[in-house]
Amino acid sequence: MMNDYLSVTALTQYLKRKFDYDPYLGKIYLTGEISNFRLRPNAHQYFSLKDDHAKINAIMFKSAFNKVKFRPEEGMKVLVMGHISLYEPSGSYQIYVERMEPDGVGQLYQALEQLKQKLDQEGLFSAPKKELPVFPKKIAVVTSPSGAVIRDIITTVKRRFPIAQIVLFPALVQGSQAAADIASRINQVNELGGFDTLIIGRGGGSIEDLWPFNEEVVARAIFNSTIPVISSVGHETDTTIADLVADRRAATPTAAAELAVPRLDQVKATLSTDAVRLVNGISSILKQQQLKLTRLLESPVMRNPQRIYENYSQQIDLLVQRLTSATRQTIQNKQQRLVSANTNLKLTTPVNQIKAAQQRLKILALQLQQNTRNDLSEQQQHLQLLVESLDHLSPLKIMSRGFTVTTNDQGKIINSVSEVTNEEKLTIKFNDGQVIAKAIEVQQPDGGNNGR
Amino acid sequence: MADSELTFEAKMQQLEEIVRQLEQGNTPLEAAMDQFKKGITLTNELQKTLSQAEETMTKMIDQNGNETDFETSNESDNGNE
Amino acid sequence: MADSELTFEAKMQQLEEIVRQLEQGNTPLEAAMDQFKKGITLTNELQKTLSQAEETMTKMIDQNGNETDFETSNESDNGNE
Amino acid sequence: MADSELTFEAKMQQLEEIVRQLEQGNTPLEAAMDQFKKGITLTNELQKTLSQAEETMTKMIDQNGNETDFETSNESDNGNE
Amino acid sequence: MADSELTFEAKMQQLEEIVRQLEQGNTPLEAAMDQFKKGITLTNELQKTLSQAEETMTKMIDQNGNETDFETSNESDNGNE
Amino acid sequence: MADSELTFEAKMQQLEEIVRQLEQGNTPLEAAMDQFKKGITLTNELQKTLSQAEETMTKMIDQNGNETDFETSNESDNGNE
Amino acid sequence: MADSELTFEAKMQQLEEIVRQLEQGNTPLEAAMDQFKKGITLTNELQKTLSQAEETMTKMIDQNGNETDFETSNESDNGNE
Repeated sequence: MMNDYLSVTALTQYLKRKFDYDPYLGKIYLTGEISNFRLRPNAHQYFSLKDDHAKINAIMFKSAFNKVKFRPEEGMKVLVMGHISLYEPSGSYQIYVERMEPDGVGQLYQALEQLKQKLDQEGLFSAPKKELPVFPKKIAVVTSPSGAVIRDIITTVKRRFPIAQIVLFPALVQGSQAAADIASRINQVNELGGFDTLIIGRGGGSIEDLWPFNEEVVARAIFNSTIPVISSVGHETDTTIADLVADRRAATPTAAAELAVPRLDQVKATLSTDAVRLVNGISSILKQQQLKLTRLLESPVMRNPQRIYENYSQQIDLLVQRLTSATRQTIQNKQQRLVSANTNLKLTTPVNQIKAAQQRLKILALQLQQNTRNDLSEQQQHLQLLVESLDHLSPLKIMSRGFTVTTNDQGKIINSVSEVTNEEKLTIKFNDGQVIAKAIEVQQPDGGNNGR
Repeated sequence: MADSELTFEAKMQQLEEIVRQLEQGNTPLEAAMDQFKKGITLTNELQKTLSQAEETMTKMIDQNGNETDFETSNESDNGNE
Repeated sequence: MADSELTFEAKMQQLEEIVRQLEQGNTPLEAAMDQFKKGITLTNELQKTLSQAEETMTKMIDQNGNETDFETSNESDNGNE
Repeated sequence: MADSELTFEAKMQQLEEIVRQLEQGNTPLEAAMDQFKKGITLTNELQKTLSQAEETMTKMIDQNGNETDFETSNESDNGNE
Repeated sequence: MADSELTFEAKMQQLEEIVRQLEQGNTPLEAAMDQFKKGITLTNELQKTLSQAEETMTKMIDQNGNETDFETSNESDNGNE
Repeated sequence: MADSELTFEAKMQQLEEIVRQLEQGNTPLEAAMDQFKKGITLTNELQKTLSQAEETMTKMIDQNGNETDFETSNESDNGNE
Repeated sequence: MADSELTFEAKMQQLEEIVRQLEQGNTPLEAAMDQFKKGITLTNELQKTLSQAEETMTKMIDQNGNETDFETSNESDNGNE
């Protein structure tokens, strides 16, 4: 049941959507009479529009109202453009006014709009703007010689950049001949030449007062100027065609002068600053490079370049140690081998061989002696035996038993009596000597006698 | 001496360009020195130009090209208004 | 003498390269010695260039300073006129 | 004298090769002694090269040091020289 | 004198061959005597060669050592030798 | 004198032969005496050879010993001789 | 004198023959006397030969002995001679 009831908010949101999405209510052109208007400075404006039979609430936001070129008044008939929407908190619909013009001057505006469109199409507005010279020597000013404009410009330029020459080209800035005069002065400035900047301007006034600056002839003069043009027409809210064609637009004459010239003290200060910046820049580069150089010099290898060769030195020491120890080892190995060989050599000394040979020789020598001695003694024995035998057989042995041996003078042994003659001299040998005897008688057993 | 034929503004621009480049700090040393020298020279020239310039009086040129001093007449004009 | 025609940066890079190589430590001794010598020579040249640059800079700043001072005293002169 | 034309590293390698061979221990005595002598000779040459390198280096650093100081305290250094 | 032209190792081998033959014990006396003599001679020659080698080495190391140690403690080292 | 060209061993064999023959005992006296003389002569020669060998050996071993010891205790060895 | 050319053994045989004949006893006295004489002569000669042989041997042995002993106790032996 409850679902059948809408909330007020939901309904209001629904209605607001209806307004917002309606194709006709998005952009409405409306004519009516201002009522309930009370100017709220620098704020949104709330009022109503009405005719004989109806009335609608209107709101104009600050940004849109700032563009309005006239002062709206109670009862004034106006032409507005805007859209319809619903303000939810109050549940009221209203027109949100985006543009508002007074009805009645409508034709003038229409002509202006047409000219704007034409010039725009020709490219007068969008053509590249000329750069203002920063340091102008001569500035032409086209304005009324009696207005505040020229005074403000002179004051400002003198204050800021007194070395710039201001040349005033007096012109009518109001009335039916003003446009032609302004255009001809602009042309004159260009013909004379030698100017760096051109300022055109007039003080504030009604839209009709500013009208000459909306004229085509002025627009073309500005556009054809070879000198950069600063336009300062009316108040900030008044935008004329001259403003659109000019290279720069200034809200006030003072602003125009400020655009036209720099401040000399600032230029001088800039130059001084530039000099300082130059010095700082180069100093910084020098410092940077000095730092880089110092850093390189402080690198370990540059600070302690001996590191380049110290490792080598150590390496060499080590190699020498190894060289020495390897060589020493080699010699020691050889020495060991030699000692071993020498020891073995001494063990094999022929001394033993000599001793053995000596022993053997000694035995042989003994045997030689023994054998020889045996030989000799054997022979000796043999000889002795023979000698003894011979001794036994010795005739002398017989004589020792009393036998004698008788020999004659001739020494012939007398074996028989017959060999003896009487008186014969005989030698009788005894065992222990001999006797010389004379045979006295020879007796033979058979009585024989050896007498001769 | 071609430089002295340049306008104040051109020189000013050169100077600013030089300052800008030097401040970026990546200019080779010799080039930086050259730029520094040039920058200082420009600074001197510009300073000199400014100091030699004199204050001027406002003039007025009418439709016929006649030139008159404006300010004196200006004040009297003001007085007249 | 071809070296002295090299820019400061080129010499700096040579020096950096030398230091880098020497620090890697695998340069043969004789080459390392040559590089070290070259490094020292480069260092001296670079240092000299820097010193001269600094000197030049100081000199120009002095001149500029004088001329700058001239401006300030100049105006007071104008004031007197 | 061909040896003295060899680089430091080449000599170093020769020395290492000699040591390596001797350490294998099967070198005949006379060859070992010859190698030992050659090794010692190489060592002396290498040491000499190193000493010269050191001397050169020290001299260059001194010069450099003097030249560096020259900038900061120019006159006192001149007095010392 | 041909022997002295033999290398240390050749002599060593001769010596070892002599020892080997003598150890077999069937060498005639005079031959054994001769070989023993030769063995002794070889031993002496080898010993002399070794001593000379050692001496040479010591001398060279001393020279080298002196040059190396010269930097650190030259005199005390000489004193010890 | 042809005998002295004989080797020690050959002489030894001769001597042994002589002893052997003499032992058989049937050698005529004069021959035995001759052999005895020859045996004695051989004995002497052999003895002399041995003595010389011994002497030589002793001397050689001493020398060798001395030379070997020379390194370690040279002077004391000389004193003992 | 032809007899002295005979060997010891030949003489010994002669002597034995003489003894044998004399022992037979049938030798006429005169012959026996002669043979006996001859036997005596032979005996003397043989004895002499033997004595000389002994003497020679002794002498040679002495010499040999001396020479043998010479090695061991040279000086004392020399002193005895």
